[in-house]
Amino acid sequence: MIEITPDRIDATPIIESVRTPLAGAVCSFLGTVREITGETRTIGLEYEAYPVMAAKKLAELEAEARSRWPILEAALVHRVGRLDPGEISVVVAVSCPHRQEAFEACRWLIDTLKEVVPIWKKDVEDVASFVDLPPGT
Amino acid sequence: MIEITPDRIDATPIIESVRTPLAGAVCSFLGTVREITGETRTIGLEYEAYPVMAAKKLAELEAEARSRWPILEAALVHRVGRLDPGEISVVVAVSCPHRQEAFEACRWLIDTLKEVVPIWKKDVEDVASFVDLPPGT
Amino acid sequence: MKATILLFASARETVGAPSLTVELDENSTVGGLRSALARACPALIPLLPFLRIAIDSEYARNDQQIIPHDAELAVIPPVSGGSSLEIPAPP
Amino acid sequence: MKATILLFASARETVGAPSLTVELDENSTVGGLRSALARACPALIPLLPFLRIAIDSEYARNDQQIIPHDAELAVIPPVSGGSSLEIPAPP
Repeated sequence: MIEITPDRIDATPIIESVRTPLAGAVCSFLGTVREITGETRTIGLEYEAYPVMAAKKLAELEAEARSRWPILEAALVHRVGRLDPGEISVVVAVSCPHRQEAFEACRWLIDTLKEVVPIWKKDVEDVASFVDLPPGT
Repeated sequence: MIEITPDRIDATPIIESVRTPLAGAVCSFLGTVREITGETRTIGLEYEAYPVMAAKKLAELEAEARSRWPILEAALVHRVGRLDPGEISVVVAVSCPHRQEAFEACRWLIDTLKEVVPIWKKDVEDVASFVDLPPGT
Repeated sequence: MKATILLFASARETVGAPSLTVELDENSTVGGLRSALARACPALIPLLPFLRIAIDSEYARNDQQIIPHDAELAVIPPVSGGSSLEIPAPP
Repeated sequence: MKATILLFASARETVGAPSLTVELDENSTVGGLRSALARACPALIPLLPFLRIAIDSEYARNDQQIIPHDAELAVIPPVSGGSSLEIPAPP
């Protein structure tokens, strides 16, 4: 399953989609929007994709991972658009016969995804202080 | 969340339980009963635990992992009893600020769990050929 | 020939538009495209060392590669490896 | 003193019971417990090199450790690292 979607991601069906009785191991990674990073509070992130190329690169990543590890099923789903803190931006799920392979493949997929798939993120600016001025100011 | 349970495991609430807006990364591992291993078909696995010690070791593992990585939430759930092919025997889920930490902690937890937690598994023997003899034989 | 280059993220914000049309020589290389981008929008110049060029959804492998006719061209800023759109300081 | 040792997995199957009661000297060590297990059930002897002893849910650290009174003792066969209950062949 490869998908770039503006809709809220539910991890459950994605992880379920890679389960199979041939696998002994399912490794999954969820990237989520961190609300606090050091001293900074994030009010949201805006993800932008080059959709055609991003879908092509995700498919290439899956093919490359399948050539390196005995992957039974794989899923790569990335959200785009405006995300609130705590929401899921990306899910990678992989099933393999054994756990070492599943961890390595999942880790390689998310690491490589973050390097080569043309999807960018940006903090949503806090404009509340401008918008919420009391009437008359 | 630490649990040793005879009930069917649903991964969704376990993974959800480790999500927090303070985390940017959730890594999870599901161990499932493989139906086919090489030439062998498994009809089921029987998991046996030394429950008191297993619960104590799982709690120690969580504490040790928290001392090594900046874990926000962790869950370790292991099933016992008779499992059918495809069913989940174990779930480890970890949330951390960043993905490298989440992968390392999750991997260490499942690897160490498999070494030190007193839970054993055993193939269920295929006795159908004895039980299902036609009447009169 | 005229070529339209798609712009994303920091490159789009710097130019202030989702694409840029430039004049390219026949048999222009990726290097020629980079020069054309710099001429068309000098504000891109400091970003150029960090921008990759994609030809038909494939990263251009080097500056010698010739741009095919009718290819979809795009400027690819550093992707979101973990931090946001910031362009790293030159080494 | 009399001591009851919980048995699990391959140890339980070998003995044919979930526990075994043996006679131990006062101040017996883990090594003494292993000898007592061997005497009580000779079928355990080939497994002994692969069995760990737990005292109150903690792996006994070495053969010098003295068994406390009223401790919960257990025999821990190799746990399910990935294969099943098989005892590995001696090295």
